[in-house]
Amino acid sequence: MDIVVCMKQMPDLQQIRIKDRKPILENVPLVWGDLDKNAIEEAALIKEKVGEAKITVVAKGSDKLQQGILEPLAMGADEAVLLTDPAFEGSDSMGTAKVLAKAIEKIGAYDLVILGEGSTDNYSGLVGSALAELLNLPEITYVRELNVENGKVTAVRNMEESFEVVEANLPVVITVAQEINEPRLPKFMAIRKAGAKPRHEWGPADIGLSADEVGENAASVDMLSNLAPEQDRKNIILEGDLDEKIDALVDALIKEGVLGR
Amino acid sequence: MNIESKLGLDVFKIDEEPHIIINQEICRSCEEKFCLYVCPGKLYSINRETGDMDVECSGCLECGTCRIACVHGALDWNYARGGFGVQFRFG
Amino acid sequence: MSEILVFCDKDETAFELVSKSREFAKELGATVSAALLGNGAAGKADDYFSYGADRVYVSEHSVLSDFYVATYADALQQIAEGEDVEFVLLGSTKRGKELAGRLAQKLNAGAITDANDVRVSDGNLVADRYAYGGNTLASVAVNTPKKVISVMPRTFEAGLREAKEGEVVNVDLDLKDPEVRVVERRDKAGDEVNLDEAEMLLCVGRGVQNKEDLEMIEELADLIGAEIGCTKTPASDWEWFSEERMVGLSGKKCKPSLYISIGISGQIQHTVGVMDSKIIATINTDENALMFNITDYGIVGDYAVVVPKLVEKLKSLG
Amino acid sequence: MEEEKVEVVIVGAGLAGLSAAYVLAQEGVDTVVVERGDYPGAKNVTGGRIYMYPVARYFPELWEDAPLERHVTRETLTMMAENCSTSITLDSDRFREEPYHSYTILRSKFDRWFGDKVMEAGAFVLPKSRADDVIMEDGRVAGIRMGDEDEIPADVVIAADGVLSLMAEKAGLRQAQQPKHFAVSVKEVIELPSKTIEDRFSLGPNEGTAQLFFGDLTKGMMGGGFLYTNINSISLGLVVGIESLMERDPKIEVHELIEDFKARPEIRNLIAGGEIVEYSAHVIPEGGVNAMPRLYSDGILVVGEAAGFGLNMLLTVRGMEFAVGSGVMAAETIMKARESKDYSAASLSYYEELVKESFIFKDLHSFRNVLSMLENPRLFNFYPQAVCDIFEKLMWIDENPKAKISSTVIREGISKFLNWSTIRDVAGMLRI
Repeated sequence: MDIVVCMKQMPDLQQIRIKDRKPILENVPLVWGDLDKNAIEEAALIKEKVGEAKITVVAKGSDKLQQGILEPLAMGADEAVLLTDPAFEGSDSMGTAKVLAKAIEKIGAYDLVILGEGSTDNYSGLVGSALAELLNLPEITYVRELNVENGKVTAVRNMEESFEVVEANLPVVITVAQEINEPRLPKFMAIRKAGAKPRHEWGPADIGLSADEVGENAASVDMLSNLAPEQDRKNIILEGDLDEKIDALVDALIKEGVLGR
Repeated sequence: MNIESKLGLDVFKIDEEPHIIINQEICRSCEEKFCLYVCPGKLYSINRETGDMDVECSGCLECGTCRIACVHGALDWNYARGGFGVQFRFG
Repeated sequence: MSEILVFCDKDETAFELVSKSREFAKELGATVSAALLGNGAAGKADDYFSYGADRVYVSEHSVLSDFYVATYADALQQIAEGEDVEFVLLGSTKRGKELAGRLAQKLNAGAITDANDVRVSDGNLVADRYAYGGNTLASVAVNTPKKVISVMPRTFEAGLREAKEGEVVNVDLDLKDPEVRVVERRDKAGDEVNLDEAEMLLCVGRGVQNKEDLEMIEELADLIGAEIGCTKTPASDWEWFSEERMVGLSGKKCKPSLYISIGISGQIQHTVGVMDSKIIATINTDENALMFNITDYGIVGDYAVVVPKLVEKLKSLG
Repeated sequence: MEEEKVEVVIVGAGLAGLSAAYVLAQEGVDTVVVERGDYPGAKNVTGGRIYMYPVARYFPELWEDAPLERHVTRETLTMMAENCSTSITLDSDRFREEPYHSYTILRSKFDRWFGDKVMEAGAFVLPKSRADDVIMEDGRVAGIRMGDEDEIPADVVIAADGVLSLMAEKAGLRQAQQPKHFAVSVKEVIELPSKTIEDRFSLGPNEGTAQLFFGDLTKGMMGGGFLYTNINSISLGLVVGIESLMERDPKIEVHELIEDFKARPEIRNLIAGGEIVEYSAHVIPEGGVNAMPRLYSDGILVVGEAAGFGLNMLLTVRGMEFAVGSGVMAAETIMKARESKDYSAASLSYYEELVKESFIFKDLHSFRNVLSMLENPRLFNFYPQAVCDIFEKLMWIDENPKAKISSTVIREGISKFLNWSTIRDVAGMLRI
């Protein structure tokens, strides 16, 4: 079985500082989104279960990806395709889906395409569906349990009102929810050996696209502004011993007219 | 600026597992309780309900002052686990 | 004349969007339509008209009885392509978000999800959505001929209903059988709760570590007449609560007068659902919790100590 | 299985660990650096200045485009009395000549960059990983353990894990630390536009200032303050001996000292309008040669602050140069030991020889008595006050007739400085 996992490097959100309402992204370390790790973990679990499987990671990110990719490779991926060309930068979700689809078509063999239900940074949740459409595949999103057997998947989806149990034939695109698994922490020796696994760097030309068909140039969404929200919360941390804090809180809430009406 | 707000400027990756464990028995026998004022993050406090010493590991700057100052050896002290704890942006 | 097409799998959200679209339509010189798909669709037409739709597209095609994203995307594509539809407004429910990606791809459109606000600017719709995990609020606009925007439920209010006539277009859709089959639907441990309407809301997060502690939290909630909500972990992972009580991006959007967070770190996935609270109070041991950044009154302390004290105090006030 | 092992594992991606790794990697040695932070530098704190002359020779190619902050062209020492202070400033053309004498530095930025260079050189930096113990095999150190499930077996371990060095402790090379051998430093990084810094401190582009303070700011405790200008921030902090802090009566909370320090008019105006962007703390070894652990044992070497290599010379505070130097010396020792594949204590003792012949040990040894001198409380209250008083008398003009300068100085000087305790202090200073 051939499994493709799509991942994206993103800035470590906790490291983003705001200055004059603008986010400072310079020098912010890049990390994998939590859901991306759930995706690779799920692929690794499937491989362990079915035995014969090849996992290829398609990852988008900066030149730091050469380092970062060791983690998914150590978690169980067999091969990696790195989309690090600066031309890919600044793409919107639909553009990302296009690039991923082209890369996956070039990989050729794919029974399962797994990715997170959204990226932890922007959470647009568009890529999985758009990718499924581009690859002309069925999709199962928000998956919290996944079972692959005899060319068929059964999945439990976490929807608002219920858990939906669905089935489909391979190949299929799956987007996973965070509760599907607990990503493993790869051991050192696995990371070390991961360095020897095949890695390919593909630019736009390698996947049959021109530079102006990808990245910011091709973005279908314009960013007009991106500033820290102006918030007018009072940000009062109540001081004193516990009784004083409690008294102050209750007083404040009564004064605000939200308590004891 | 108070110490809580100052710590709020730093990046902390919170681990649910504490990395400093206090031996309350030894701690109770200590008269000086140096930890209460040597900690640059002011993370030690005496629990008013139980009388135990509490430490708020999530704001720990991992300097180790308390480990050195706790001459009675009440602290099972470690750095935060890999990938957790304070992450300095300037240093 | 351009057209704003509204669709949501939840009618109440669709009504909010239809109502608001009336305003957009006035500024853009557009008309407002809605797609009604699946069993019983035809019967809803008058409701949609009463909120301001000029036209509804109706299909009760048999394959639409279950919501499968590709089938619904196909249906909406056929509706949206056949007419002057420039804007497709979807509800940013889970189904709405997956639909947005698939439909946008079919329409060669750009897409925005989880919009918190939408307004008209230069003949286009500009949406606000949180970016960088909530660190920033981005204003974005789609630049393709057709535009797909999914809007968070309860971003807008459904306006007053007015008796109004409209055009019913029964569409004849060419749809395939879904490739993904629903085998079973398991109800979530459900209880009847309407968090979106709650005036007082108390939410618990992963900082509340013992299920037994819910007792004191319930006592507090009872005292102030609050509903109890939660973040993702207590619902999805620990299953302490039904997901009806989950607040945030994949849950409810609430606008209470008072919102009290207990043991909540303040990730955007949750806080997006409470940003519009009048007053936010927070109890958390971690003084660095992001939650304090959006708090009016905060207590740094262990909820297990703070909550009983607060209960005691409130009781003393009678 | 041979491949399940590395040659060298270094605990800690600070200056000592990265310097060792850089040299080893360039020589083709299979080297891994284990770092508990998210990236090299994530846990590293310094006051803020590195002296270039001792370190530039080690990897000259590297320093050229290192992300250092400003080269220091002005040195100021300020003695703070309760309500006044006296400063001595040295502004020398020598500081403006290349190669520059010292640079201010922010370690998170610098060490991350250095970590990348080490990776490029061929070593492997493993972040987000905490070394918890050494692997002991037949009485020798044979690698490290990380948590319960992971380990890195290695020919030799370099403990570069900082001032507390839990690794050296686990390997039995050091005893529990004594408060008197350590100081705690708290520091704020305060952002200001580059131009404001240059105007305020009267600096040219890229020029920086370093200012050390002692006296009233530590409320009679051993220690001092520091201020370094970075490109667009100021590193401001103070250091106090942990023992003095413990012994002080009435008690004082260390984080409050910096608030009082910042409230002084001498500081307040320098940082006005700045935005605090980080608060950090760090323990500094001050025990010198008297508190050094054993530097090596079978299969392990100890470098940098882990080895107690830090020096407070009152006018200058050093540590980073020792870290770089000792890291390189450890690497050289390993290169030599590698020829015969002998990583026994006997073979690794070469490291101690290198250290003893180097500036590290010589400086630590020459200044071995500083600590006892610094324990003298008069240094932090009496002298700063006395100097300020004299200056104030000299400068003060009022309706009364002004005494002649010489008579003021002599009279004040005799009354303040000529007594047994001050003579003892001077005798002590001469021993340094």
